[in-house]
Amino acid sequence: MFSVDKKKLDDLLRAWAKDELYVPCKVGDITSFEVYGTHEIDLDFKNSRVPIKRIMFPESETLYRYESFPEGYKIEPEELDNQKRIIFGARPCDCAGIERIDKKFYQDPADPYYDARRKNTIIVGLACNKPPFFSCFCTSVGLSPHSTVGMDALFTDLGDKYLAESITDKGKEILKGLDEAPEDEIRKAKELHEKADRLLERFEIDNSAMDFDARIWEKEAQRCIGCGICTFLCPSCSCFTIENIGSTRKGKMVRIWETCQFPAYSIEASGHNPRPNRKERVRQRFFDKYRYSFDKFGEFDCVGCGRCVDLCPVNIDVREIMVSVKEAGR
Amino acid sequence: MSEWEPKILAFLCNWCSYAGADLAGVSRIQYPSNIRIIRVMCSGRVNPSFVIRAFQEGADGVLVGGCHPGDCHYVEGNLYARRRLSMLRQLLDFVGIEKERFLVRWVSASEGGKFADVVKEITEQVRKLGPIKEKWEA
Amino acid sequence: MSEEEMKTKIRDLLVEGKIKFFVGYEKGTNPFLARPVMISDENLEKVDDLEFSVLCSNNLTLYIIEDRKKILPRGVERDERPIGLVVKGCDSRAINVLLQENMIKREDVFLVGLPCEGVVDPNKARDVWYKRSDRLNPEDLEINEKGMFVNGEKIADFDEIEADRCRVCLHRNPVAHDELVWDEVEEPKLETREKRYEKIREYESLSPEKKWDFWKKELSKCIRCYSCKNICPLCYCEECSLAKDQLQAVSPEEKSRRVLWVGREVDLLDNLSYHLNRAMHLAGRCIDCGECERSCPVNIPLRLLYNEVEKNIYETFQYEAGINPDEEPVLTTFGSEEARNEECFL
Amino acid sequence: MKNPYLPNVVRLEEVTEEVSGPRAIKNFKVKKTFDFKPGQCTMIAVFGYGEGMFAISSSPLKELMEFGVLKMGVLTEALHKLSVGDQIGIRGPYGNNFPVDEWKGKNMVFVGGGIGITPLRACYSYILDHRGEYGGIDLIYGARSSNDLAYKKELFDIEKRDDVNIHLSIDRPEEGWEGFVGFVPDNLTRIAPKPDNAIALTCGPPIMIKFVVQNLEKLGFKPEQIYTTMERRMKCGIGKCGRCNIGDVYVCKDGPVFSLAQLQELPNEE
Repeated sequence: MFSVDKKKLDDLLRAWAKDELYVPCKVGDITSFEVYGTHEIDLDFKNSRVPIKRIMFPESETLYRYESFPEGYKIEPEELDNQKRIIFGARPCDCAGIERIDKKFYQDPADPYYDARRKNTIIVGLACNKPPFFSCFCTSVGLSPHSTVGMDALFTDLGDKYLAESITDKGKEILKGLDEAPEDEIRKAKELHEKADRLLERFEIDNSAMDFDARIWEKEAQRCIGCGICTFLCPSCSCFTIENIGSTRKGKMVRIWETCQFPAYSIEASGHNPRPNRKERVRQRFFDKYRYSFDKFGEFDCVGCGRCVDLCPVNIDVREIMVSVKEAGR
Repeated sequence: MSEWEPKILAFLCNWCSYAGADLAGVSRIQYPSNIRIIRVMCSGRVNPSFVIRAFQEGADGVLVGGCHPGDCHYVEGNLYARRRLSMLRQLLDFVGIEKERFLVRWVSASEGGKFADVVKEITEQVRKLGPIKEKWEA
Repeated sequence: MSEEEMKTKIRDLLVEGKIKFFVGYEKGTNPFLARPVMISDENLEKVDDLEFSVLCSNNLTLYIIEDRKKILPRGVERDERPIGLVVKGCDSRAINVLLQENMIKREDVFLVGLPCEGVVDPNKARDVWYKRSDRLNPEDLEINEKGMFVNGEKIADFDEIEADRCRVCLHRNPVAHDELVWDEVEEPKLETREKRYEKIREYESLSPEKKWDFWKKELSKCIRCYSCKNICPLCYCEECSLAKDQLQAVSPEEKSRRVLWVGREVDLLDNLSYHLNRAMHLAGRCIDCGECERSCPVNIPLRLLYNEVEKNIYETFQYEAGINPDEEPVLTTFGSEEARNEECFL
Repeated sequence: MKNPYLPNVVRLEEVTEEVSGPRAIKNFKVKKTFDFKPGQCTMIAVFGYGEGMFAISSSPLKELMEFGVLKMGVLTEALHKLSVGDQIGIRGPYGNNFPVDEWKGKNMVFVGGGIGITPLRACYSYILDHRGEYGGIDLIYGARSSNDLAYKKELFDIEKRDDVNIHLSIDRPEEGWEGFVGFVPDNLTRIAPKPDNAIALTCGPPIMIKFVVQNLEKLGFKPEQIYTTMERRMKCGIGKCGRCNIGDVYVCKDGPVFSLAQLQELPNEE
């Protein structure tokens, strides 16, 4: 446990900025993680609009390039991105999202592109003393405003100081040289954490009550416009498509973010689509978040960050639906 | 500008401006070689996404050649094109792709000389503006 | 006709089966937005809590297209009864554009007109709320045409949270309706049109470098989630040539003739190409319902692009989208004098 | 760390047109670049067009790999335009495989429709290479017309064998066709293979599988005896891109071969 005076934070960040350091910055009227020094840092932010998954799993990246030569095609894999990075100020829910994505991308056979970025990135989290959004519900999915899942180190804002806690040895390594935190600061941090927990109202998610053929999916999906914001901005969503860009002579295979809310996501060459309408697609998102990942990994694929609740243009609210699913189940 | 040569992409309508370009060639009229010509059946065939894609791929200027109003082989193709491409030109200008980079000119099959002037006109205008690659990579 | 009479009329239509379902607004869990609700004979009780207020931001005409695109299981007949929906001034112009383009017939819809004096932009209201940043529960928040109140105390007046499009709106009363929820409001004054294009002329006067810097910064934020396309009632193509998020089941030959003019990578130039193409696809059609800009998760000022095209079309052809359903769409016709006009650009 | 997305560039050794016309089927042969088990699939990349998942339709023992492709979309049309000597990319093998070892000694009933023959062919050619270790073989295969029957030459050769009975069928009567006329599920009921110590393996359009499974159960086949391969849109082939799930199971990784018993536990997305 270490203590960092807020006045000395800049020197610490400048030391870390030898590698590529991402900090939360105000860009227009939304917060986004940018390289330290390019934008004005803003540490009493709520949460970034696009989660930190974008740093390790970018919106589009090239997998390999091909070119045809007289003697035949040559395949040239894209060089792996081994740039050392530090992310400072990530919220606990986004870091938990990274841990969810780790589980999917490191499942055998592991994904080399994601692995190169992931193992060269140190994630330093910033606990929420007050839940940022009124739609936050991390305590209802087994996380908390100060959970350290997916993090290498956790900072807690004590007012004039930060309490820094290292979680992994990567965390220990970058916090080397900071002075030890006195007992009272550690106790104060613990109190702040408990206070933050109490501020969040918990509701119970009972995924055994989720019925695949229930009418609720049809009713809730009627409003859905299939825009996919709920999945693009979800810290733990990692679906993608692989597209060929270029001609037969020269081009590349590119991986691009995609969402299960698009019809083209599951349409087959014959034109048959196992998820033809909004109902099946909205249901797929709920089951993937709260049932399938729970059966496979024993934890929800949802981290309760509240983005999908806040930003859905037609207010499809996962909390409201999961509560009424539980009541319907009884 | 050092040795940079503007690259102009031209969509020439098959019945008038393409024939005009032919005539300019046949009668040995000199005109700048920066132009690359794509023959389309009518200026009305030019979809705004062709023009946007041309600029994206690095064309420094785009020229659309069509028949004089009233001479269109398909009677009204150039009239639709004019309305559509006028709006496109102002939209491109709005995002920073200067108006001088995108020209529409009516060149009939017998105006070889006019075709050469049009190519000179757009090449000089674009030369003053500099390569578009600089804008994209800036 | 008062709200109560309107609700009984809607209930009668549903009970008598004259309309397939009714799309209105209801209070949801997001206190800054009245969300769309489909009412059919199964959930008739919802007619009572239909909401007609400043929180009704969504453009409900989108759901006519959504219903049209629904894929029915084998052997199920499509229910051809009309759809009832609430339309504000801007939404009703979308109906006219759909009529002009023969996408719907007038008898396919039963329109409940909602004369409107401006709606709340949920993003703005939320930012005002979060500036207070203490854990208020949504119940004691009240938003009406005077502003935003918490337990009676005003925390923002109306034009701080009003949607930008409403400040420069020209058509407060629905241009197409079968009924009106309350009587018509007074239309905005004529010079509002100049106010409408004020901001755009500002941007037009910038130098090309400044213009490009602005759009470069804005368009690099785009993550290509296509919510601007999916929320737009006029973007109804079976298969969008710009987005490839929905594919038509057609023959292999047709599929292989699809040429992709807009790259699918999420980088500056492909984003620029996507947004410029969409602005051109909305030329002379966009009715400025503002839903694209509202739903954009990274706050790109999309309306600037579409209003620029709208301004140019109005100044060149004196044409306004969605006002007269019998008029030819502007880019699909030409004036007789244009055949003799030698000008290269209009 | 091995890069699972990189294809091996292989040359098309042989291209034979099995079915001509609008629903053409071509059989492509390439050098075997990885070993696989019957029922596994490979992701084929046609440079300039994209990638698609195709069942390997030959026995693993042959030194050339084969896959049958029905012209259905952009990628398959591009594949059909290629000729011998052109190059494609293939990566794999993906998915599970037919549990051929468990099926030793069983009577095999293959029920295929149209392009559904390709995964079956991988299985029955493997079994024909180990003919002694298996019981009776019934091959029921049908298509819209005689022209649409794929691998006709091979099937007529197999018909000459006495240890395999083949029952071909076409949907509508044609002159010069003496076989059964009608849909495959009806042909199956007509032949009525016995369920004891038997395994049924069916592939084809979803509507056909639905009725074949019903008729098999009527004939007394239990769900553990009925196997099929599932069709889904696939992009990565390694359980990452998330789109080919039925319930919490990925068809590209945990499938495509499923027993009816397994399928009945999964949610029924048609």
